[in-house]
Amino acid sequence: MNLKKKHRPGETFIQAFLYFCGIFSIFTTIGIVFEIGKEALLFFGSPGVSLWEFLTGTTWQPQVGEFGVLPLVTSTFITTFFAMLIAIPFGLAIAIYLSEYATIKVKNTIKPILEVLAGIPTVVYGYFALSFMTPILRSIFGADVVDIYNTASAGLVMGILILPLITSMSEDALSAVPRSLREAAVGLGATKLETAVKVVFPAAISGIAAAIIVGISRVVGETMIVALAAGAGPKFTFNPFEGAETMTGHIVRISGGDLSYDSIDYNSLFAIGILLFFITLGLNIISQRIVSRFREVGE
Amino acid sequence: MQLPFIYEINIESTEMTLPQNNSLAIEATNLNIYYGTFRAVKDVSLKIPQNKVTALIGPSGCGKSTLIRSFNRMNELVPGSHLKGEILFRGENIYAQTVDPVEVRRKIGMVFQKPNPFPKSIYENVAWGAKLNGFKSELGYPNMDEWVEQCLRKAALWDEVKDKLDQSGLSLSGGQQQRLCIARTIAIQPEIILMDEPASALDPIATLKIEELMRELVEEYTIIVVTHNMHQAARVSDYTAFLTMDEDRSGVLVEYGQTNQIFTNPRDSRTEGYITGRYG
Amino acid sequence: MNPINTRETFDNQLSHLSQEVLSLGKMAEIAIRQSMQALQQADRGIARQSIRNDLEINKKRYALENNCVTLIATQQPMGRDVRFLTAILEIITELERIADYAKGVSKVTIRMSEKNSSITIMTHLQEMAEMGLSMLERSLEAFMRRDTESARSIPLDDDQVDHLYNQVAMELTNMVIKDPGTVQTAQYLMWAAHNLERLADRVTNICERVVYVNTGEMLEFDQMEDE
Amino acid sequence: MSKPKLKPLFIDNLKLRNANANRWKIFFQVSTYVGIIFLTLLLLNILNQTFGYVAISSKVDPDSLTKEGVSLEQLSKKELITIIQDNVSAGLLRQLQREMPLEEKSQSEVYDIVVEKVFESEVSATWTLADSLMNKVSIRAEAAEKYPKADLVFYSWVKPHLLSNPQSSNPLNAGVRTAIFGSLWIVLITVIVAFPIGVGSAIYLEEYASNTWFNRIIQTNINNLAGVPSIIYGMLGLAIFVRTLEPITSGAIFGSVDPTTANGRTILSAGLTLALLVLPLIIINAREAIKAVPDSIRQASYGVGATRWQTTWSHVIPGALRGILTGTILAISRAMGETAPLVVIGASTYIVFDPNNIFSKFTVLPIQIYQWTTRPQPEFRNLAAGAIIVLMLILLSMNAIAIYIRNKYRKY
Repeated sequence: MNLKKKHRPGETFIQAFLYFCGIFSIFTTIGIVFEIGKEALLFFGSPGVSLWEFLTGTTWQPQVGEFGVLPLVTSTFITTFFAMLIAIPFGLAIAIYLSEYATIKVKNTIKPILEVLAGIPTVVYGYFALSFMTPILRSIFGADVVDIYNTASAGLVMGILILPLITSMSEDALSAVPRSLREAAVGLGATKLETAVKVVFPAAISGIAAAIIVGISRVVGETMIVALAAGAGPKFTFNPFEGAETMTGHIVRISGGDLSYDSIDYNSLFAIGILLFFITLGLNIISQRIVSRFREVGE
Repeated sequence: MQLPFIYEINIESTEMTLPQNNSLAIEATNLNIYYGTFRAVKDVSLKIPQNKVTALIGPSGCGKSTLIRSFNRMNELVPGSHLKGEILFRGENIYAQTVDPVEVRRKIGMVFQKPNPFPKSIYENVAWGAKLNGFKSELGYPNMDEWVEQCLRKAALWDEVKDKLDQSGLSLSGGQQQRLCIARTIAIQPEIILMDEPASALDPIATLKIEELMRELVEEYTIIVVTHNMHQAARVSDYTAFLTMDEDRSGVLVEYGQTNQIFTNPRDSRTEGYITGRYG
Repeated sequence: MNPINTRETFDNQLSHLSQEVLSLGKMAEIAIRQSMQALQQADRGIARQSIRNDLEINKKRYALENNCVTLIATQQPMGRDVRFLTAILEIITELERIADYAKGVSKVTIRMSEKNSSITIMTHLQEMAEMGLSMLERSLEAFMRRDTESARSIPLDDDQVDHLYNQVAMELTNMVIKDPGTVQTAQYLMWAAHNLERLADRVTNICERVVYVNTGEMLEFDQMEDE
Repeated sequence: MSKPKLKPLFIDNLKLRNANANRWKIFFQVSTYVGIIFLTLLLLNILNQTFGYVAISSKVDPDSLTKEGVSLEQLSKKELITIIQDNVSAGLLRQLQREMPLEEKSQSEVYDIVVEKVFESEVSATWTLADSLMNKVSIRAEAAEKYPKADLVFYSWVKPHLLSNPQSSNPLNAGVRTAIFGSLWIVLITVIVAFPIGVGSAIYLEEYASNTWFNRIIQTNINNLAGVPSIIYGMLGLAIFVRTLEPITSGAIFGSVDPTTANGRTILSAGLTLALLVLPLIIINAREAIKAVPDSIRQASYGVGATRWQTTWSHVIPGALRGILTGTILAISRAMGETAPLVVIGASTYIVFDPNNIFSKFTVLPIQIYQWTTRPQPEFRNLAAGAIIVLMLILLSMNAIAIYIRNKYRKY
């Protein structure tokens, strides 16, 4: 009998191909960091541009050489704030309702509805913000107070956009809390609310925190809703009823037009892009850390 | 010279005596418990005495867990379960419309199969339920610290944890966790403690510790314990109820009596078959 | 650091049981003393009392046996505990038989008093009784103290009892040779002596059990002596 | 025990606690319904914009051209062509004939030309569905007053024309045909590129990779890529495919340059960009599916002497196929709905010709919606709502296919 190793060229070839597929995603990351970073570096290397001015300047007017990213950041912050204003209370309440109160039948009805909500393209949400949310805000607060394009409307609709995400991640975290813990609380004479809020919720807190952070990251990177509803033109304002451009909104508006390569405008987009990339990457890494620590405790 | 009979014969009598009506903790009458259309427990009537350990034994799926969970309305948490019949606690049917299940569970505490301490500190684990249920420290009553200590002592855990009350309850060993769960239960001052296979997840030594603890607690509380381990029932209980499945897989009560009688001289051939390991 | 003796309840039950065994032993001991007193004083009243007391001893023995069975059935004794409980089943049987010998002696007293036989030789008989009782007391003490050494040494005294028994037999033979009319008395006394000799044998059995409980060895002292 | 045993004091607080519990339960429940209401509102809003009264004014009154009460739609192609020849200038007619002889066009295309060139119909005003249903009378009055010449018709913006017509500056004629073809071309490229690489990567990670630091980095990296905003992928596509690889993506080195464009803003660039975007999703879904194949099956296969690849090919992939396909379809529907990255890499917004190869310029459905929504004229917003319905129907049917596959294939 021959137990010697056989040569299997087919196997080796396939293995090599699979290995290439495996590391392909690394190329994507390198591509993002290298290509976008390269353009961003060109931007920072341009005369009259400094990193400090970029991070602290309150005017973004490429025509006159003012490259302060703060107006874009503040409006991103305002939209995120409004999104969370909707998504956190409603998302968590729905998650608690689904995991603690709802019967299986109700749960099996609502979850697909949320999935449908999650599958709708964001451009549709943008349309919704512009044609529904903004008129409502204007009729509530007055048309002279609320601009046609405003960050509040975009933010609120982004809240609806990430509602399914936060709900389903939080619901997963809540459902992962062992039944025995609920029984322990109920067995001690806790009401359903006390069990849900004082025992189950704290036990799932890291999963919920991760859900919220992922939600924030998603909102920060969301483009079409702000592009349609938040307004054009960077504006350093904290008034949510004024129009102001977010980082993503600016990128998509400028790059959608005719833009000549190797201009400072073109490069400046990449500076915003790399900032956006690092913000969302940081948020995602934090949320993954939280989740992996949660798993360790859970086991 | 007279024969001085200084030594009394105080060996327990083997006569079968069932609990008397004036010292009952719980009385179940014609209990039927259903999960949807499936009848898990069929026509069980049981009188459980105060300050005794009563064990429910029987093969898997005989409805003993369902039965014990019905004693503090925990079975209601299972969707689709409902119950016919009565369970009297202090003369009141706990399934009456006017009764609040939360109040029932506060009076009839429960310890579960797997130790399930809250992911909180040892101290918080004991204090949480008491705080929830309106524990108040006034002059002449213990304050929370004293009460936690008292409960941990009763659960024979104090000496092991007194220096680390602020550590997580999950840092304890399995047996210690289960005793912490017992301390947590007695902290709300229940009258009855239900134990659903309290030692099945523990090693033999930890198991024996829990059993020993049950013998001590029974002086103050009534204990009802479900166990698939009939030796445990034999060791620990005063009364034993043997349940089995009838032909449509519903749980029925076969025999109920004093433990030594059940284990040395069962009246029913099914009980005999089960305890001698010749079942089915 | 073991805050709970995990089998405290069982241990309490076991020590209670051994106390009861001791008390049964005391009852047997008293029965022997009573019957010897009756024999010595030819007191039929005491003898009858002693016979009635035997019923109590039997009752207690059955209660203890039942207790042992319950503990075996419910407590799953292992190792030393199971040896202890099965040994107790043996020991209480031996003690009950010892009490039966007391009954035998008491019956002798009653028969003799019916015949109005006078008793002439009591010294060695009394010595036998004392010897046997001493062995019984020491064996029970060895049982309570789990004293293997003394349990091994006590059966050696059986030789002395046997020796006294032979002496009594010789004396009774001489008595009958001197006065053939005493043959019935001699028969009775021989019976009493036989009972006392058997008592010592029973004590030997108890000692075997004590050794068994402590060491797990099953030995037969009698046969060792015979070799 | 050193301390004396004291009995604790419990205050009966149950009523309060129960009241609290009920209040919050209602809050949780109401929140859930609010979530559902959001979805309903979103759909209703779109329907509200898609249907409703429209005031259409025409330079030539359509009634003057119809004979004996036969409506224009019922006329044959020949009759319609006659109308065109009678009513448009000779220059315009020549131009129309140059594109494609009128005789070769279909009846509906000819009809459109009649509407556009002969009547020069325009939308004067639109009303929402809700308005149209509830305030019929006042709308009639308003239309009669403000647009006395216009016809008030109840109009559906979703209509066969919307699917069959290309882009047009007249909302009455504008359609999404080019956009749908653009979406299909792009998705085709996305699948061809992302599916093998994604599944291969998943197989590598689940079946081949050992737990080394490098493989852990790959895994973390994939999870992070899934969270990168889509617009970043757009910028990556812009920098790499559109600019750096322009000779390839524009088709220049293949000699197949589209005369209307000489840059890399082509279907190929868009497809590759979206492939990068959905790759992490495909990998993650495929990994889950592969993970769900029980280990016992692999062991059984190894046990009869199969190699690793034989095991993977004959047992693991068939077992995971269900999940892999479902995940891929969901990833495709994500790609079909993406807008931002394609705007960034420079999708053309006004294209009237169907794309015919991978080096064509392109537009896609979501971009069409985006563009129409940003138009100042309100009627384009109604058109966008109609396009949204088309897009949502496409995505819903893809989801239905995914569900069908999920149910059809056997499961381990």
